[in-house]
Amino acid sequence: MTSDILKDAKKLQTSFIPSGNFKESFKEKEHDKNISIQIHERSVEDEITERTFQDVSLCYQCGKCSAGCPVRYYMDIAPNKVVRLIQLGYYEEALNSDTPWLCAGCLACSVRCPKEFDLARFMDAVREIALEKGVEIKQVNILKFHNAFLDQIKNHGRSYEAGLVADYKMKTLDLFQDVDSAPGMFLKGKLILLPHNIKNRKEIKRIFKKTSGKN
Amino acid sequence: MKIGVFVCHCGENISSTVDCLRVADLCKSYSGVEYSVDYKYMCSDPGQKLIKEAIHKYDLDAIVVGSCSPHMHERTFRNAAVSAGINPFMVEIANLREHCSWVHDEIEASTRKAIELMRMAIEKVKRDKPLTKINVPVTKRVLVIGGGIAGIQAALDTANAGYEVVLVEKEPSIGGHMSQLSETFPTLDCSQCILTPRMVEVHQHPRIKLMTYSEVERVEGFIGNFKVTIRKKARHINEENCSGCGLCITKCPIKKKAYNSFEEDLAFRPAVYVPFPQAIPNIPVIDETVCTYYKTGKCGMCLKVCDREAIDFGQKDTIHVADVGAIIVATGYKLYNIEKKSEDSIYKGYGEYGYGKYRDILDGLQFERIASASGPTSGEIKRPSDGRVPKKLAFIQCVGSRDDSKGISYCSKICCMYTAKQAMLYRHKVHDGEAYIFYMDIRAGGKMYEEFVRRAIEEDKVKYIRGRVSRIYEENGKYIVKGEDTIAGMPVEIDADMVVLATAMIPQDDAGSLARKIGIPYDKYGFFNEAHPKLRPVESTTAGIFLAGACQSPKDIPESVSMASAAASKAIILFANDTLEREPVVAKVNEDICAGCFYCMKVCPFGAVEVKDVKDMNGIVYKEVAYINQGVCQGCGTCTATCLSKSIELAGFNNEEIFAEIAAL
Amino acid sequence: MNELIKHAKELLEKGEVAAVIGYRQVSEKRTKPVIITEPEETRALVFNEYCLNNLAVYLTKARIKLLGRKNNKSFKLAITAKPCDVHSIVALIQENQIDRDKIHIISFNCHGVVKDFGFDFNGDNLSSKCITCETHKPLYYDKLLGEVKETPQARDSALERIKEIERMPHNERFEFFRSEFDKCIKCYACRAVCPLCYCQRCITDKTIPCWIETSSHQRGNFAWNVIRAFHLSGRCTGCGECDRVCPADIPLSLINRKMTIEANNLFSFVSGRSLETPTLVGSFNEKDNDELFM
Amino acid sequence: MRYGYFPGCSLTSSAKEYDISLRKVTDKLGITFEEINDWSCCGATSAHVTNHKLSAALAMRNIMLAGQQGLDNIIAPCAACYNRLIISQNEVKNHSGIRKETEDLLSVKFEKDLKIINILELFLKSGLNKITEKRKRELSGVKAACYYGCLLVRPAAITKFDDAEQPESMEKIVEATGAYAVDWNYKTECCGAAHSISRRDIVIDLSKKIIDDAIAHGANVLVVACPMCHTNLDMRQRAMKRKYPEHKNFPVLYLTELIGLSLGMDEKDLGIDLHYSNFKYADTLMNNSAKG
Amino acid sequence: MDKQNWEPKIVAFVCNWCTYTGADLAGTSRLKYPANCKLIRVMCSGSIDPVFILKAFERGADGVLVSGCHPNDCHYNAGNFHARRRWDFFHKLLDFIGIEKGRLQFSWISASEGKKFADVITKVTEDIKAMGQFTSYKKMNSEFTVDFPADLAELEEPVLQESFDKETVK
Repeated sequence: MTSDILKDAKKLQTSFIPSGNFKESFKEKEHDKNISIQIHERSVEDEITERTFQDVSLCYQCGKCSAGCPVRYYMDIAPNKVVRLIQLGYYEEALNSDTPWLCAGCLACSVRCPKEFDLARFMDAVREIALEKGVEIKQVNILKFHNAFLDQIKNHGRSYEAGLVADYKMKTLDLFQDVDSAPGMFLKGKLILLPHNIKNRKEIKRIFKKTSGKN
Repeated sequence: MKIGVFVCHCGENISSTVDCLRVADLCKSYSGVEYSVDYKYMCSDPGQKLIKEAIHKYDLDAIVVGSCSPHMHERTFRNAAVSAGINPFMVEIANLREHCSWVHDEIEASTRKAIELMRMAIEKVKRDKPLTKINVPVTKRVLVIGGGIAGIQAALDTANAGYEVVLVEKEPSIGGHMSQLSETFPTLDCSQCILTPRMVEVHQHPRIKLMTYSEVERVEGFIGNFKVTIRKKARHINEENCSGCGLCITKCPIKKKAYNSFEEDLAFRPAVYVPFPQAIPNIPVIDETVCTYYKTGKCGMCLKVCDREAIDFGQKDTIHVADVGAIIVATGYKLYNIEKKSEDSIYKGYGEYGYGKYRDILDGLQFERIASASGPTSGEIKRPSDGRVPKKLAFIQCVGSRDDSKGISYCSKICCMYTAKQAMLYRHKVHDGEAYIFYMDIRAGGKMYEEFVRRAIEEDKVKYIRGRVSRIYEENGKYIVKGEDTIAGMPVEIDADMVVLATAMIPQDDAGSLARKIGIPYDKYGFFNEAHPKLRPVESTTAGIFLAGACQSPKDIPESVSMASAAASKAIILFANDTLEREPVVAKVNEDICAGCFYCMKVCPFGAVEVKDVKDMNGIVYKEVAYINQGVCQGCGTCTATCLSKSIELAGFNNEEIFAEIAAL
Repeated sequence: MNELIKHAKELLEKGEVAAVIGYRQVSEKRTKPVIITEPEETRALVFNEYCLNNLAVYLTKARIKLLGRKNNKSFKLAITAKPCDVHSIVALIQENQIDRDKIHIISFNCHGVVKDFGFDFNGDNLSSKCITCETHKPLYYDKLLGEVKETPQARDSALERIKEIERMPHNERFEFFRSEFDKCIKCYACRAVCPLCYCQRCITDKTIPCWIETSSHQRGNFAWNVIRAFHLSGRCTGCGECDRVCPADIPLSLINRKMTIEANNLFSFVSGRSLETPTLVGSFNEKDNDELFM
Repeated sequence: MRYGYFPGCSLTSSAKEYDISLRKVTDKLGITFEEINDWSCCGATSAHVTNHKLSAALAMRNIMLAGQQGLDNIIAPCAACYNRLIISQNEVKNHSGIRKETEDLLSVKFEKDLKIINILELFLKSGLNKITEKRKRELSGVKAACYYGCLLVRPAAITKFDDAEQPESMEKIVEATGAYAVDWNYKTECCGAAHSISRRDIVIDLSKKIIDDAIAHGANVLVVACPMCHTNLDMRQRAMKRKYPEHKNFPVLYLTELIGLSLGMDEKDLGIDLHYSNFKYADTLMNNSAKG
Repeated sequence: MDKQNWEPKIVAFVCNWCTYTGADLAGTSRLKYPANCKLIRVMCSGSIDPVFILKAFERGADGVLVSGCHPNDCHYNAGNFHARRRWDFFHKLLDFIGIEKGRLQFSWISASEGKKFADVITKVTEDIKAMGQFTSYKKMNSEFTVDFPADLAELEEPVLQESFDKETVK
């Protein structure tokens, strides 16, 4: 992906200079390729600004976030590059990246950023937008885990780990992972087999329902 | 009153959106206007001639010029008026260019606005009163605050022009940060070698009075007539007796109780010390806080060994007063400390780089001392922790600088250069060593600067990595520097033996309090403000106080020196006359109606308001009123608005004139 | 009251003061200010719930000041002051109008005064400043007299009125004040009675240039009342004398009260409460409210 | 002082021993809690990474419940819950848009901020001398590496509790128990957190580095204050061994368990036997201490 | 008065060193902003008296802007701090009396903020346009024999001239 940008460097120059508006030219590009992502009137950049209360242009690409990121080695694009892609209007590439999904939300980047840009929050927004726009998520297990987790909360009000693990395994069909810990859990009496339901599950359901709508 | 109106086209700058002819014609119909004309270029010689001739021909008392901003040509037109025999303050400018033709598109709207602007100026000029410039005497002596390279240069230049100089330095020796440096970029010549002759020159100059270990306590007065109070701190050494033999220093038994601040805390110093061997003056100081004599009353070793009876334990601070006509402030900078000081400090420190926890993580000045031939390691690059020669060195730029979250948004300007220099010095001294520099951008604007950086890369093989470092931690005696090469898009980890942080340049801790003492404004960081960012860069906004060096913003040596010479020449220009002409825009109290509440005294930023007793026939004081010292008043007019009984008027902008302008709307 | 008379008499007899500014009873529910220079005249002095006038106003008058100077020597003046009047005295000292050393403050433990002469002293007729009063004991004095008594409870109707006005939309508020100010007959009683309006020549008397139109039309009235209130903002100690004397019943102290509240909100300052705190006008804090500015 | 208690889901199941030891220890120190009635999940990582509105609403529901219960503070022993609650409350406070939406969703008005307290703050507040006074067991041989994880001290601007880079509060508590706190580098490095199940490979790598650094700095036990960290550091050691055969079992204790031990409590009572690594704490650690 | 063609009349009191120079910069940068606002130059924002504002309203202004140097940037060190305190008060007073906040606005514009100057003038003009004429104040003016023109467009210039001679400036 990174090399794509480098490859596109020439294109970037030619498209940038004459039109004077990079986003405009990107729109045309999108149109030609006729791909799945719809560019709405509000650009992804605006959406992110709206959700995170911070302007993407704050970032001056020093790379301190990537330098301190604990999961940097597993990412396809450095976190600072994701910001860069958004800054330049390469939304598709940014939304398709693994990086936001691998972000563990440890906030190391956010607390060290010299421009006080909350990158963790930015990654949250990128994920939200990717989901809303129906981008295909490559880190499918991570997404499935989150969905399984949220399903538990939705149904019971609290997470219920036996159900979570079972649900996750159903979702991923990865039946043999964790074989070494789950039995231990049972033995130690830690994995409770019945869900603990809270009383006001109605409210939780309502919260889920109300917040699931697209922005 | 006969008023002349002159409307300038400014080529087409005004006339393209303002119908100048219509403006001039209309102005003719206003009462008091005797003559009104438009012309292509009023500021040109023919234009000025037109004005002068009109003044003579129509016997005008006042003129209004509709032209560019008064900040541009007010002086030109006033001079023209003077040469035609009109008081210069009977001239008003209507700003038809910057405030009208350039900012509006529509001809009708901008013409109407131009008419209104002209009308306001005409109404104002009708109420203008002739004013004469104020003359104040000038004391031809300058005070230089700070004895670094900027202060030294300013002092020498002024003294060589024939004027007396008082140079005040708070440390025991002059020389400043430059004396701490090893070599200087981009020529790599030895810093002390070029500085020391200057220091000696200052010391021996008959017109320079050097006051080291002294601080400015108070500044009163105004341009040409400042009265400065200086506190000379007790050295506990009689300066006249001391020959600078240094016997007391060598015999002092307290060797390791105080860090040597000249060596940036990399070494110790005795209780009696000179900061460095070439110190000027070469007179030691006894540090009361560590000296045994001040703790127990015993020891007195120095007293015993000094055969010139120069040791004076009972010495007290002394207060000196100097009358000066100008002040040059050259207090310099300090380095950002990565240790967090307090919760409410704007400087948040760098916890991720280990808060001065690790001894081999140095700041720029510490590395200068290590690289310096006169430094604690005699110029050999060694780790402070174990004395080993570091084989891998990481330099990190922009530590503190360009970092909003740590308190500083600006670029410290010199770090790119000195980091390149330090990496180069390291490579010269440790041939098998590797040097890595983490940078964000290289800012090498300056003569031979870019070439210098390229030399570091191409000849000395310094590796530049673009990216900010996120963390540094120790592992098996190495310092793991976690960074990201943002160009390659790859994470980088370097196990360095030593790390040098190019920490930001920030103002001295007491910059704010000094600024308040001498009455000059400073920015949110504490750098002193210049009067105009482009056209008056070495003057403070307070008349007669000039700025030199890094106290105004981060600067390298050549810039500091040129700024110092510029400040000195500003002072010399001031001294070229025996008296000083001042704009007569000053406030004046109507003593008859002043109620004596002295709110004016409370609000005056310059302390220009004095108490004046009003006496009756028997000579008995029956009321106290405010009196404004014309020499001190700078003409801000804050008193006029504060005054409840409206007993104060600001000449040139009096209330009647402003009401007239409002009424002309 | 014997104590007051005794003390005042003593002061005059010993020559410590040149005059005593005090109250004398004129009818059952009415007092008047009196200036006493002879010891025997002190028997007229009283202090009770009908001592409405804020006598601090006399301290700045030239005629009174002259009393303090006899044979080229200066003497103290004694003044009987309610604790709230002491606030005015403090403000005057801070504004350099009087010298603390030149006055002798005789003050009292106060439990309130009536809103106007002729009323019975009870909660309903309590002067509005007494309802919220926090200084029943004076902050500064040279002699403290009187016993401590409970202040009657009453509703803070002035504050309710302010709140009520604040709830109105702007145009209604404007209309309300315009019509109130319209009643003004420019008698300047408010100015005459205000201890802090000590200027020899008021801003409204300055006619070259004309700051405030003096004729009694709507626009001039509006300007006068706004500027009067502004000049007292942050200085008014809340004695409420202006309100009491206004023949047109313009709610002057309502505006003053509002500005006092704002001064407290914005700068945590109440005028006349301390000799040490710098005055609000004439000082500033770098951290003052900056919200107003774009 | 009345403390509200928000255990969080983990403490009811996989981190039972944290709950058990916390209750035991606070009981002994005379701190009492009031559990929030009908609390629900804070939303954890899964909510905020996929839907911020949901995340805010789930967290604020618990804060709302605590408020309705008349509490003015909440103790959240789980670092992740603590982080979610404090960040959500801050966000709702500062951004009127989110505030409005969340208020409408929960049909409530947020008027007063609740103080969200983490486990470290709780012990620091209630007085370390209490722990020192009631110490029964000699722990001088315990060399603890205090592991804060990422969510306890970040972001410092909101938590306003300890330094985000060089925190020292847990060390103070550990030293109050008589144990020795080592200085090490990975205090605030991430363990992989929510990827525990979905990206086990990452978690194993990261956790391994943390344990290694602790060992390298002479620690003989890791002390944590977060159930997620504990799961990753403790439960994943078996998988770690498979990937890095040289790995040896390393003890990981909850802070409350360490305090419990110093107060003389039994390992079993504290639920230490529920750990996976099957480490004989008392034998190793205490014996060390006895030897001096 | 023709409502359609009504243009607000706005006065700005600006300090010589920052805002006036900032306005000059807006000019040299050729930034565009509405022509409704006329500047009155004073030396410092600290020297602007509240009476000036009332005078402007009395002269038919629909809005007033007061602008000076940023805090700590004052050419005279502290004039703007005193001004800030004064305006905090005066603005509260006017608000209480019933003059909306938008009628009297305040800003700090430095000499380098030409863009900000243009933006502020545009914003103030738009605010005042949205609020409409300051009829409540102007009504008070109507008591006078000489009805001072509220709108320039209404008048032929000579009439304006005449009115000036009658209504001598006090």
